[in-house]
Amino acid sequence: MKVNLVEKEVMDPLAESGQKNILLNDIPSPVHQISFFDNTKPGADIILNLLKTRLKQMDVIESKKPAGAAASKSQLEKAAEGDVSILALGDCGSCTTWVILDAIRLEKEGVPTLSICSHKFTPFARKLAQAHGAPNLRIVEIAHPIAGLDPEKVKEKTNFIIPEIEKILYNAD
Amino acid sequence: MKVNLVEKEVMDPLAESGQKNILLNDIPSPVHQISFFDNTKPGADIILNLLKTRLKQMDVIESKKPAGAAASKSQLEKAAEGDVSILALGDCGSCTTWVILDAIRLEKEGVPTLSICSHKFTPFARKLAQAHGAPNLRIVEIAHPIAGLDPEKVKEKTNFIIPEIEKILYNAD
Amino acid sequence: MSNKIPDNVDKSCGCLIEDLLTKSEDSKCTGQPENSDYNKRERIMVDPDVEKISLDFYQKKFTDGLPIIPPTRSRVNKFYQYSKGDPQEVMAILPPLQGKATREKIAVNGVMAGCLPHFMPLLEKAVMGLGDEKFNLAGVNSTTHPVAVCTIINGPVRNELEFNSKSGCLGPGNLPNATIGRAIRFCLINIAGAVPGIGDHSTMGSSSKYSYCFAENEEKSPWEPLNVERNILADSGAVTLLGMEAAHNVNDHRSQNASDLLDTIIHTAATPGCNNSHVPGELLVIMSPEHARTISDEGWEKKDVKKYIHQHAVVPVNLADRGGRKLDEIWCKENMVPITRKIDDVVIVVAGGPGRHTMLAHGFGTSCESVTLPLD
Amino acid sequence: MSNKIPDNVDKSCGCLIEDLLTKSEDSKCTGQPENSDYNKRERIMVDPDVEKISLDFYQKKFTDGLPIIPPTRSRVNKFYQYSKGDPQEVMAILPPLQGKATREKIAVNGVMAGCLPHFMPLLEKAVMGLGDEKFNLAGVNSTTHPVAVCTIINGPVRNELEFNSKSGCLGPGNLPNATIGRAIRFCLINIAGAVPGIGDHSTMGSSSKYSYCFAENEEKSPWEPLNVERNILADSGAVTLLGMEAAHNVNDHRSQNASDLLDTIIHTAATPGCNNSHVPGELLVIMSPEHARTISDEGWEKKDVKKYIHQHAVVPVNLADRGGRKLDEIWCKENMVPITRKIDDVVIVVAGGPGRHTMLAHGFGTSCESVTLPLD
Repeated sequence: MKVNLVEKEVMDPLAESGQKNILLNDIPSPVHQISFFDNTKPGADIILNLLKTRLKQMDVIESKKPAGAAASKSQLEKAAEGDVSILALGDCGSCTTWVILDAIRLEKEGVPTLSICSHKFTPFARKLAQAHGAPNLRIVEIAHPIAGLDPEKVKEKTNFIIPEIEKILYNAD
Repeated sequence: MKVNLVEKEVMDPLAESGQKNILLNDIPSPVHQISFFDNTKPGADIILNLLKTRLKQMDVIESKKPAGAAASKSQLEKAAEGDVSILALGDCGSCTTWVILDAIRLEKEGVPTLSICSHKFTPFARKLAQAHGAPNLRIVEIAHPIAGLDPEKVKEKTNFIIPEIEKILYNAD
Repeated sequence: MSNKIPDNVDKSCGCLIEDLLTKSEDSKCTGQPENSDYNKRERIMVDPDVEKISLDFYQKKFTDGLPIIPPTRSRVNKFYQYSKGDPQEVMAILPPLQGKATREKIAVNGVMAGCLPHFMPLLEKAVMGLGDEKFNLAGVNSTTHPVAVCTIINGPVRNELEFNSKSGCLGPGNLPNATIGRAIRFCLINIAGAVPGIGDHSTMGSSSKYSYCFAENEEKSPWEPLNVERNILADSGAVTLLGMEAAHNVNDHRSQNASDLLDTIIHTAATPGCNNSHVPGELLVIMSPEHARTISDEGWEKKDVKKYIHQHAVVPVNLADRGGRKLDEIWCKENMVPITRKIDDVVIVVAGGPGRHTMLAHGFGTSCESVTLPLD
Repeated sequence: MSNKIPDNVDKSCGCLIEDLLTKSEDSKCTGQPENSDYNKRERIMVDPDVEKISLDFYQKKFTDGLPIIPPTRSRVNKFYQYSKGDPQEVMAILPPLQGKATREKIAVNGVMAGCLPHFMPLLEKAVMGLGDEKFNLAGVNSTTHPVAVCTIINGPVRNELEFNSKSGCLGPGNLPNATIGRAIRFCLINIAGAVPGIGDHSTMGSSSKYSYCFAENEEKSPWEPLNVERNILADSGAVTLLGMEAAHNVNDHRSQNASDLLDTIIHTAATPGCNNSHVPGELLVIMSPEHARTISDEGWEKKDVKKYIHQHAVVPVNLADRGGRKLDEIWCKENMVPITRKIDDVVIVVAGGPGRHTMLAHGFGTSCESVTLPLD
């Protein structure tokens, strides 16, 4: 006698994304006022301070937000005062998440953003941005690690990425 | 067409015991010298001290052993100097284990023993003794808990079990 | 050892259906028969081979690496019997990947984890709790920190579903504890995207990410249980979700009064390495019935214990300010920082069997607030 | 919720073979057919229903509550192919219940846990290590303390078997880590008798009793790995068994030099509640590659780090002497007690992925010594 045992099908445990794409904002030309959104991770201030010395023709609005958690409404409002907001630093899991998610919140408020993440966490940052409907969110990669380093080493790594940031900010010229 | 699907048998994960029964030693009559084997658990000293005042006609050899681990060879030798050894206290998992296992080591050296365990751990103590080939090991139950109590309460609980201990020690009379 | 391992051992073959066929002449492995000759034979639908599905799902990164129950439609349908409403209804959107937690996806992950069908209402409620904004699941899932979701069950459901609140309740050996904790992890992986190394960046991870679910030992507690403290009627069950590290021990056999015992606890809790030291937040204190009794026998209420721990568990600022996020001065007083922000950050439950132990779990810090939801 | 739970839901029926039969007229569930009518029909041997076996074994207290792979003889036989010698040979006697750990019993428990057949040599070695007297498995298994068996893998076997030594290595997501850790727990339950609440008296237990196995990240370590430190050739793999609590975290993102970072570690390690405070013993320090690099960049060797931690992780005697066993004065110096007895009690391994974390696990104290065995 011939018998075929056929296995029942199994169902897929993976969820679909509940997110629709959002529109990103263009960087204005020229940028008059730039906002630096510092999440207090070690080295974020060093990166942003060095950047400040290089972007002399722009006014800088400095504000802080928590790493690993959402910015408060008032923190977000302050960061939204710039023509562009630069967020630093995503160099761990939860801080990368909330750099990206707060960047997306700013984009939704009409503020173009640029997020700085370390290269070990950038692939995740891009996947996250995509899942939240912003596959083209501007993310600049800096060499991991940043925390635990001597400030001079952080400056060295920052110097590598400044041309890319300048290109984005002056591209519209 | 009729088909019967028959499930394959499964194998048993439970191991057999690798232990053969051992012989327990009779309590001599009369007992001249008794050894108190204190595992330093809170209250063990209180129980044994009260017992000492009640067993006036016996010489007491006091010695200590670790809770939760085996007695050293020299500790065991000292405890073996008595005609009988009383071990206290098994009122937690690992200390009960090593009260029972050290009692069995003493029995193997020819020393009759009596182990004091709290009632929450006595069923385990008996199962353990059985697994180690000594289903009839003498175990006296004291009301759990002992640790964390005022000394007076420990004495009260000890007074409840002294008649049973006396009965065992004087039974041979 | 390398020469002992053929490349294809049990890992890529997918032919374990051969095991199913012992007397049949045909041991060809074809899950989806296509040739006509094959189709003339009698077909019998059988459950998928558990080894094959477990390995297949593992390789797709759907699991923890342990065996699963194959989520066939018939098994998933059994779960729906204990649920209300459309299987496609979205119960929560789970970050970071914004996955739609439909009833169907919750049930599929629940089946895989080994849950029984009647756990479904509790699973749904737990997943809804994870979606609460204050829980910050986006951060909890993605962080390099070893935080896991700790689930605490209160109320009559503890006994109805036979949860363990006694000896060994934080560990293995009880089906509801084990499978519900695991189902929540599967939902985090497959719905929220917390795949280890991909959407979950925990530097080392934690055993508590396998399963971390237990019930409060309300019968042996001298105090009101967690659900009552959180204004849920004692008659209702409740599920509480916390973002917590694995619990570690406070062995205290010798303290005979409340303040001595609490001193052992606070000095074990107040450490610079925990997240609470630089971003103060919740601290979970799981007290054994014997420890709780030592304290309550002196007349201490639960709120007194919480207040004492909040006030005394403090870390020197110079050691505390070493975490990722900068310590905010608002928390500091006289060069010390309390590891909790407020009295209610000290979350106390009584659990466990005999023994003089308390277990402590530090939280994720300021960035995660626990959520308690009533069960119907 | 109580009225939703029929008495017999999936818990006692044993009739889930009905699920297997969808088109057959006969859905009678009889594993051992006895009537003659039945025997005239065609019999096809199939794998046991995984739900039924998992529940049956759970109710017999053979499991952790999660699904298992049914240990059929054919599956167990596959494990023997990677072993040498008689299946009935006793590899170790495991206390407290003095169970005979034969190859057969190790393989059965390994199958159940979800291990692959070629894990067998490693499983055998691990079980042999558990039987080493200095490990004090009798105490480790039965204690009210939440100690679990932590298994660390070194050498080429890490990559041959595809262990995880990187992100999330202490947690779920990798089959060898997950199933080998679980198989060891099953051996403790079914061979040694460490059934939670019966032979395992852990007051609360611990998630680390589900599974607690990982590999050292030797590639990213600046120091010699654990096996080499313990005089096993780097070319040989090794398995190390330690009696440890669940690991908890030391978050340090800010220290830029070795002594600052080590200070965060020692002040997190030196707590009165751990067993090490009253019965000093081993302390497991799992350092992320980034933390290790910060320290080694200043020229610190592993032995320097161990020495520093041994010398500085101390607890005041008045807080330390609160455990079950009385603190022995021989350990104390100037009213302080070190939580380790000697430099080598500080066990350091490098593991994990990106991130600035170290994880600490306190041991069972003086009463358990780790065991390292070379793999063939």
